[in-house]
Amino acid sequence: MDLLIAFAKCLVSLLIVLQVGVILLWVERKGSALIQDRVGANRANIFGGILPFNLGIVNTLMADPVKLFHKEDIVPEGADHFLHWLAPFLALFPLFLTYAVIPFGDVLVIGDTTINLQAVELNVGILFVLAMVSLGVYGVVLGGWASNSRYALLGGVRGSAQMISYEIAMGLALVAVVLTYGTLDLQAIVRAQGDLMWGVIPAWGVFYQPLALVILFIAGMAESKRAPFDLPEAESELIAGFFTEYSGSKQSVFMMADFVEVAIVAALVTTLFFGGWQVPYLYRDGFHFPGGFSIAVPSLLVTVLQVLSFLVKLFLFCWFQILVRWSLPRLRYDQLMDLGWKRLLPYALANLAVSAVLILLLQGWTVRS
Amino acid sequence: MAVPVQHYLVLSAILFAIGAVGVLVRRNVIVVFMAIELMLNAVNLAFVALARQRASMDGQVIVFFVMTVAAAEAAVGLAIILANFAQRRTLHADEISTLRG
Amino acid sequence: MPEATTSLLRWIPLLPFLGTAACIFAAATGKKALARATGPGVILLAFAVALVSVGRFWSLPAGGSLVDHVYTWIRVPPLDVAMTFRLDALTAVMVLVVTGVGFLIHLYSLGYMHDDPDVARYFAYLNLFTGSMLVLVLADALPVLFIGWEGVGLCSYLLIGFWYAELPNAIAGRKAFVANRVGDAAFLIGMFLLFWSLGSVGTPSLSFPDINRLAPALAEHSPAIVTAVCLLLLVGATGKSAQIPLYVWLPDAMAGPTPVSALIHAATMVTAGVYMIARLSHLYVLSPVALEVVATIGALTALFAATIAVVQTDLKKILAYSTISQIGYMILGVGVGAFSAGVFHLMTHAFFKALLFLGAGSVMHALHGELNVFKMGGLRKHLPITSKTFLIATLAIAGVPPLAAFFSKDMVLEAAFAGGYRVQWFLGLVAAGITAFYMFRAYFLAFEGESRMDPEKEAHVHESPATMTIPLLVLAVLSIVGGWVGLPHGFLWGDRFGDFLQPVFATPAAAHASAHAAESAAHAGGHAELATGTLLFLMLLTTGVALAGIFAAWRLYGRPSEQPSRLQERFRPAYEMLANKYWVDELYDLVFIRPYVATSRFFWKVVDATVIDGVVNGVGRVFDGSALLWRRVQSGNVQHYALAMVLGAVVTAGYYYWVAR
Amino acid sequence: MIVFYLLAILSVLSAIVVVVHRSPIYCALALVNTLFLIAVMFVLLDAHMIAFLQVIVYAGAIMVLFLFVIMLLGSPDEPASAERPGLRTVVLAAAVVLAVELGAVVAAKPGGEPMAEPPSYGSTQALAERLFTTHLLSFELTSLLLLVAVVGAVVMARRRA
Repeated sequence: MDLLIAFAKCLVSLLIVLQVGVILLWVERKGSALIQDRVGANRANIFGGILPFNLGIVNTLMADPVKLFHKEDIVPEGADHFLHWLAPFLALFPLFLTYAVIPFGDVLVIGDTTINLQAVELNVGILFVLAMVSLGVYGVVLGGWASNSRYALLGGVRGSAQMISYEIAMGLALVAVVLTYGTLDLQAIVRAQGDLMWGVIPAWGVFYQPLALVILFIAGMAESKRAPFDLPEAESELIAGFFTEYSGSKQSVFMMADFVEVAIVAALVTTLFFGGWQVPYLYRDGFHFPGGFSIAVPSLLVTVLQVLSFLVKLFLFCWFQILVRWSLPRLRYDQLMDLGWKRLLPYALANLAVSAVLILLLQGWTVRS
Repeated sequence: MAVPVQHYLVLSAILFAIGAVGVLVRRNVIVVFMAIELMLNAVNLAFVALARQRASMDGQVIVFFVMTVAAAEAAVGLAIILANFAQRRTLHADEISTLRG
Repeated sequence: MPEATTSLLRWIPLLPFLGTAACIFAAATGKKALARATGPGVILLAFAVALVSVGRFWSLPAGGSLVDHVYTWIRVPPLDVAMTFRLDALTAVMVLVVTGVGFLIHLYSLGYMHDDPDVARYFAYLNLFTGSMLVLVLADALPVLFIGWEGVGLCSYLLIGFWYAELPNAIAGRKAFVANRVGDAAFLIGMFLLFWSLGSVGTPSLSFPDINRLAPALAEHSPAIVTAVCLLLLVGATGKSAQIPLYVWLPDAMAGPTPVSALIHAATMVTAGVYMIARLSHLYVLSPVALEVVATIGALTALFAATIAVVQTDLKKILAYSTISQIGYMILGVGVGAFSAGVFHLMTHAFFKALLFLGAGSVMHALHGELNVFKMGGLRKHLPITSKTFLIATLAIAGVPPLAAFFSKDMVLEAAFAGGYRVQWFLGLVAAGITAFYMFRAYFLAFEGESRMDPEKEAHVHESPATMTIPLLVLAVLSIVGGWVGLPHGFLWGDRFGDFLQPVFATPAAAHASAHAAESAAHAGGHAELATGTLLFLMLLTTGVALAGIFAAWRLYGRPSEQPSRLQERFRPAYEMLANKYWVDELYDLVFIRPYVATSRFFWKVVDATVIDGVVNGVGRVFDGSALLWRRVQSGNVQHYALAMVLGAVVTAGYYYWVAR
Repeated sequence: MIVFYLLAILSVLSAIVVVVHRSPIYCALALVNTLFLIAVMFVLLDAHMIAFLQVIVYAGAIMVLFLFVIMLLGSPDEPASAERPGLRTVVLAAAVVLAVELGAVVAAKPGGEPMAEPPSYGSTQALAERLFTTHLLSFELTSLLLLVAVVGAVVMARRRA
């Protein structure tokens, strides 16, 4: 039974991330079209335009993957076949694993069984996230190297330097958050955000650690190698960077990894700074607004509301990233390094120091046990 | 049933010896460097295993320090390798036999 | 003994040291004004602190002392040396003399060294000297005293060779240093011997209270060692205080600037030996032999140096020999067990001898460095203040009542007489007459009579500036009244000075070590036992001798006369002997220096060049040869080294596996 | 139990690949693999924090740096070197002896069941408490070491320009 539940949770987790990834593909197309004032993906409309609304999403969800998986898998001459094959999966799998520790809801109570809505309950969740994110770089590096192509190699080199650089700022921002909540467990962090500050404001990370949010968001976008940090791909310079020499299903895996990464950044931001699955003023037995006004809500509905809340926030931040990607121009390489090492890193350090001092002042010098 | 600590230690010794062979026979300094990292990790494994055996955190603390030192060593070592490569265009350990730059 | 702790005392030596630092800074940056301000300024401050300290000491009960423990210097059990300063009566006198006279001389130096380009360096040395001297007198342990002892020796060397650009000055400095080193070596051996031997009667210690406490037991245990220690320390004292046989450096030391001669080679440093013996009085009284030797050396030196001074023509040389002679009196004083008399003479001597040197400096200043008394004459007209103060000092040193030296010198001689040291007393008495003679000879030649100066120099003769004359006047007053604190017993207010110092010293009567000590105790036990009539007779005798000397000088040099040259012709051999200072320098050259140089040459040419160089080169050759073999190991290939390491690990692990298990 | 032996065999094989594979890239990947397996063993030994640090620091940072350098220098495959067969034999013999000795020595000493561990054993907090109390000085010195390493690396890298 337990095994079954665990399997189910993993499946749900995986489904969320896969679906989010695929939906983002469509959102990105239509969204970029919206931003650039064009129509975007508008062919293969199902039912030939009979319906009053566009079903392009279905097209994208179904047709695009199918098309990609049918294309020829080309391996360049002189490339390392094994690594060329391995790289996309090295890029994608750690990201999937990351998702396992992100809580997408509180507990689901069915009869006597209480199910924690988190695929893997890990008391060092944040470390796990960091570990997996840091493994993601291998896909880029190997993809770049195995292709036996100058463009790909350059993309790989750029990617590895960029990801290592921004990992540090990201890690430091995360440490500040960990300090604030005193735990590495993501579910515990989300639960802690159910409290209220001064009885009114939800105790979300965004209010405790605004600077960490900014740093994490920027570093996260850099980790996902999207504009304005898309130097490893940089189509105007490197064709497609580290996956220039990929085609067909392998390329689709890389693209999948791209969108999953977006989703993960959004999930992290949501979880750490925007209360994860928390709905303001909603508790296990219903809403309790400040001022004494309450609405009773059934437990199951509460869980559904929470999961929905998580998904909504997730999409919000995914959309925000797409917005950024299509709005900002690409950085120069020196600007990229400057931003990472000379801006984000010092700010993250200062933020950490200030947080530590404030926490000590507010909580006293006793060790939390 | 727990794995006896001796088995961990034997594994550690084997990995250490493999790393030592790598250090001695490989010509590429980067690979030599990696073999050194392998040796460090073999020792780390022994530390953690013994720490578990004695229920003491100190072994893990030492591993923490070893990792830090390894990181510092990698940074400096790779910088040296880069500088050396720029100077001599070689990565072969047996061709790098003078201290003069 | 009541002790009061304070942290005031450390500032007395510290201030001059800070001044040194400031002056070195000034010397390095060329800020002469800074040196001129801080150099004398810190000494004045030190003097003020010394006054405050002595004032506080005054309020303690008799026999008390102020103690300032600064830090523990050496702790290697059983050796435990604390950097502690102690101010008792003896130290109080010395501190006031050193800082007071020292300040006057610093002040004087402002005028004297006004045009010297290296004035900052000068004040740095002078401050360093003052600080070292203060460490010497404030020290509460022999090793700490030795710091000051070495420090003043170093400064003396630096200041004698201050104008090092001229070879004779540098050589004079070196001579002073080497002569001092001989004494210092003996001093060190004495100190070690004392420490080692004290271990046999208790916990060995080198602090003065412990030495005083343990000394009787040591004398009981092994009197020969006490004598040996005292004699070794005496050798040290003869080096520092310019006594026979190590006096030779002092006349040459006149190569330094004249204020330096006044401060170091007359008023303070050269009296360190006297101070040291007085400080260790509790040890010295236990060894009658050593006291006998001390008294004899003092008396001999007093006479010996006085006779040489008679024929000197260089004003500063005359003063130098007179210093040696006067220190001889002090040594005689402490040697006969009259420690307070010796210290009393030390103090008065500091006043009038400083005055004499400063007067000589003033003359030099006026005459652009001329020192030959036969090229002076009639200076009284040109230098009224200098000549008057010089006359006062001359009267004082001659022992004319009621000036300072009359009382102090008299007290020394009385003590010698009363203590049964009749031979030494007689030598001292003769020396007193000769002293009066040669001092007035110098005075008459320089200040009275017709001018024998170069005409062009005479035109420029002028009295010195106020910074130089004020110290002269102050010292002149002190030379007159300075002796009044120690009148003979039963005379007006009596020997206040001696009473003041009494708790510090041991008296020979207090010792019961040997028959001789008991005998001398029976003889004297202090001057109090001399009948008033004897006392009066002795006073009249010394005064008469002094007046006779003055009269002789006036007859020969007080007016134009051919007599001096006639006498010179008549006693040609004697004159030659004196003029050549008994050929002592030549003797030392023959006995010590030449063999030493020859030995050194032997070691250089033969031992060093062949044996030592041979070994060194041989070792080099051996390694050179073996390196041909071993350098194959140094392939430069890192992996070979790593292989060696791994093989070493294999062997080590194997050892633990098969052998050590 | 089975998990450990599986991991052990895999890690030994992977370590052998590190040492014998001719392509530096494969060596590096095999090493990453070994490190990862060892990290899993750390988890088995209740050293969670250390395990994740192993992945983050070693696999995520140090080895990426290695790959970076390998790619930057375009390190070619090493030729199968037949130049020093003698050396190779000596080394292999020495290594085998060393492994046997070390294994024998270290395995001979301790024994018995592992001691009971406190519930917090291996947690971040337990590690942090040791680190910031008993080993505080070493910890601070580590920061100094890293600073020196950073400066040293920058200087070395700059000199080329």
